[in-house]
Amino acid sequence: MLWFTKYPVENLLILSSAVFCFGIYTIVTRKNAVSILMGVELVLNSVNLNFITFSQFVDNAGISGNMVAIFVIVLAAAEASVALAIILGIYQNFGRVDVDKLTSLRN
Amino acid sequence: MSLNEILLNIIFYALALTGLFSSFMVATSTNMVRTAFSLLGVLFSFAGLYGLLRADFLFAAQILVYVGGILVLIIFAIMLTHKIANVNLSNESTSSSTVIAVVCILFAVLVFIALTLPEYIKINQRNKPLTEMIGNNLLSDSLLPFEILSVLLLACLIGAVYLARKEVKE
Amino acid sequence: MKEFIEHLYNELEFLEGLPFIIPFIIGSFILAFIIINFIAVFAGVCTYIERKVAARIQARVGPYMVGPHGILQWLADALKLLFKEDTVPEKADKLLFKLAPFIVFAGSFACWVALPLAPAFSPARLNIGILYIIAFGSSVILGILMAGWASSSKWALFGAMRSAAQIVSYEVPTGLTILAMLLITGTLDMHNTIAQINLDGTISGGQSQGLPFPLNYFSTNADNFSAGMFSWYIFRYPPFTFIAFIIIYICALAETNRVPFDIPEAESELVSGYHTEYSGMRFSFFFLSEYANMFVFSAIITTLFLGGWLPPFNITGSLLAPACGIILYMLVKGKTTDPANRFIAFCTGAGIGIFLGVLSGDKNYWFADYLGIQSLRFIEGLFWFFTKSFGLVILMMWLRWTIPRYRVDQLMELCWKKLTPLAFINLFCIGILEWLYK
Amino acid sequence: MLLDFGVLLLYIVIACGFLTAALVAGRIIRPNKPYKDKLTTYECGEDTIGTSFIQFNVRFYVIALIFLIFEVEIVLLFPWAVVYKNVGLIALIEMGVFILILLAGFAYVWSQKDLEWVKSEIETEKEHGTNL
Repeated sequence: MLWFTKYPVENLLILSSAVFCFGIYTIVTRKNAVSILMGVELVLNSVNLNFITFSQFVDNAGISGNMVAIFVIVLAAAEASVALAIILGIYQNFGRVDVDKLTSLRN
Repeated sequence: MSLNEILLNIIFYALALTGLFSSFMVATSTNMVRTAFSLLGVLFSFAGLYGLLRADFLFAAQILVYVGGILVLIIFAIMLTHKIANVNLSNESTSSSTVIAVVCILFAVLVFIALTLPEYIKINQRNKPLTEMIGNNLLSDSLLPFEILSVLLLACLIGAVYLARKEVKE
Repeated sequence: MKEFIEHLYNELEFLEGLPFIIPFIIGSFILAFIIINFIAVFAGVCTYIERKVAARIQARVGPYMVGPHGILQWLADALKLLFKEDTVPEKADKLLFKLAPFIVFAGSFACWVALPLAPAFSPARLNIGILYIIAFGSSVILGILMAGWASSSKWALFGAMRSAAQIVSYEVPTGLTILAMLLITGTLDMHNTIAQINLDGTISGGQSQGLPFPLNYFSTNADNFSAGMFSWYIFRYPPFTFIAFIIIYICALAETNRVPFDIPEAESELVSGYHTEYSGMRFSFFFLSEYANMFVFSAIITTLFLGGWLPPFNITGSLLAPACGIILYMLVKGKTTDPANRFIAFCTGAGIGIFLGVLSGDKNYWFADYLGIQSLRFIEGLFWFFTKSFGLVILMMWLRWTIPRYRVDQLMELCWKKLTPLAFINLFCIGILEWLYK
Repeated sequence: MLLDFGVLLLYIVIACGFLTAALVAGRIIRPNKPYKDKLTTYECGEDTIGTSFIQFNVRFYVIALIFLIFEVEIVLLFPWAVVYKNVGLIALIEMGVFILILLAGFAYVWSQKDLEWVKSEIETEKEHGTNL
């Protein structure tokens, strides 16, 4: 059995890689731009979990991973605010937010 | 195994299953708003895991910024870009067996890496509360990234507000 | 809580073989059960008091039929809600509609975990106490948005969006003000915030501080002086901490959607906001969490500003205050029939009593110390904590009938153009003062 | 510390349990006679009109956006506030720089009138160049 208290790092890494894969799947398959952004949030969260896990079990001071995780959270906030503003702009101009239909910049 | 360990295991697996199920719903739900509220489940379960890993400041920051901020922003954006009074907001996805296969391979590789990691050290014992250590670190080692963050946030604020406002006037 | 159970665990012999975790879980469970029932009763009694206060202000009688002076009205209301049919609109998203009360109620109930209820006693001591409370307080927004959207009613959706925008906006000045107070307290742990105040006006742990600038005039010799309520954080840097108190109180009103900030459920335009479609028990839980939130905010303000569980005046004062009050009340009673005048007379008498207590130089603040029974401090602290918090809640009810409702643009202007800049200035000033007087 | 987080979890579970118990108790004793008219959306007795579209104002988004940036800033300032007493002047200066940079953004937003909920009609006309 893969008990958490016996193999904490492995358990957490498997969990975070599963969430990472769900995030990638969301990004690849969704048509809606807001949904894609949610996929990105999933990926960022799984990465954060990895950082904190390693910070807890590998780093002696137990702080660097936490610092990186904080910066990731701040960057996620920044990224989400700008991305959603762009999506809103697209919606105002084209009336839709499906990424596969927005091909007017292609040529 | 002692009682404490059993409880820890139960809590971890409960949180992990919540997170997995919610992220599965984020990936596959056909209803836009339900997708967003599934993301809420992921965020809460991850916050719980941070708590389990003794990262208390991250626990609070996750809930405060992600749940109270980013998710609210996402829901507002959904409300602004959809015909919201319609309950069944569709959230289409194009899934093919190729995509699923590639993602499964990716997962297999990641699990393989996770299981073949070298033996790791025990849980480290911090001698100070985490928040205090982070505060000291922000004022010494990571001072430069910290100040750069403020410039980034400034750029974000101005840029995003400009983008959002431009559309109002047209 | 942990210390308390540890103490019991060591004292009681029949617990010997048991692992510590079992009594701990049982104890926490009992406490949680007590608190949850307290919230239910508190919300009920609050509705009764609110109606009575409203009636008094509008020169009516208020609820009068159920029980003497209508005192059982809230029980009747609760029973009525239990017997009401629980409708779920046909067009609603059933799952989210049923899930929303859980999120709102669990979010507001979880805030109670970190409240310091009495000396050396709070349900759990989190290192990040205050940050944790504002984090969980903000998760209520999600529940409101969920309720508003799932109802698929225009009123509910409008109310939810407005409510979310309002709560979100007022979180900025709240956060900045709490930051300013953190500069003074220097700890996120709600319990330590109070525990480090000494009644002679110093803060223990870290550097020992004397009283700040205007008050240090009195405390040239700290041994002879006992600050009492002047040791609370609200009196630390006088003009600025007062301003901080006012800002955070206004924000508390706005974040709990109380009048004058009840735009989300402005009944004249939005029926009743995000819970328009809810009925019966589900509605009552929204109601319950609203009152629980009022109390949580009052408790935060009490902890950060009003000294939490600390008694405000010494024993001479606390004996003289009611005595002088009653004497003055008796003197006035024959000459006036207006209850307001009698109340003013009582308050004046109490004030005189407190003043005499301060003059007496008595340095005993706890009856527990005076009587030599240390465990009595628990009950005394509990009493003071709940009295102060409840006083702030009553003030919220009073304001409801005094101030007219704000328009939505006035609301946003007040938050972003007045409170936020003021909170920033306040943060800077307290920062500088804290550096100067450290 | 884990114990305290455990208490938090316990409280959340108990809140949900209490709500479920109350709902179940209600289910047993309350009447349940739904019919079509009762289950319609509440719209002051009228039939529901226009379910398709309610366009919310972008201002909701702008407010949430400004909030998010400030919220992030506040979260970053919490660790600073905790160590402020031990570090002193340097902390004050560094944080002054941090806050002032963000205040520039606040000033920009203010000057562009994004903080105003309802722009007066005259101003809107000016921006659109219409002259009614």
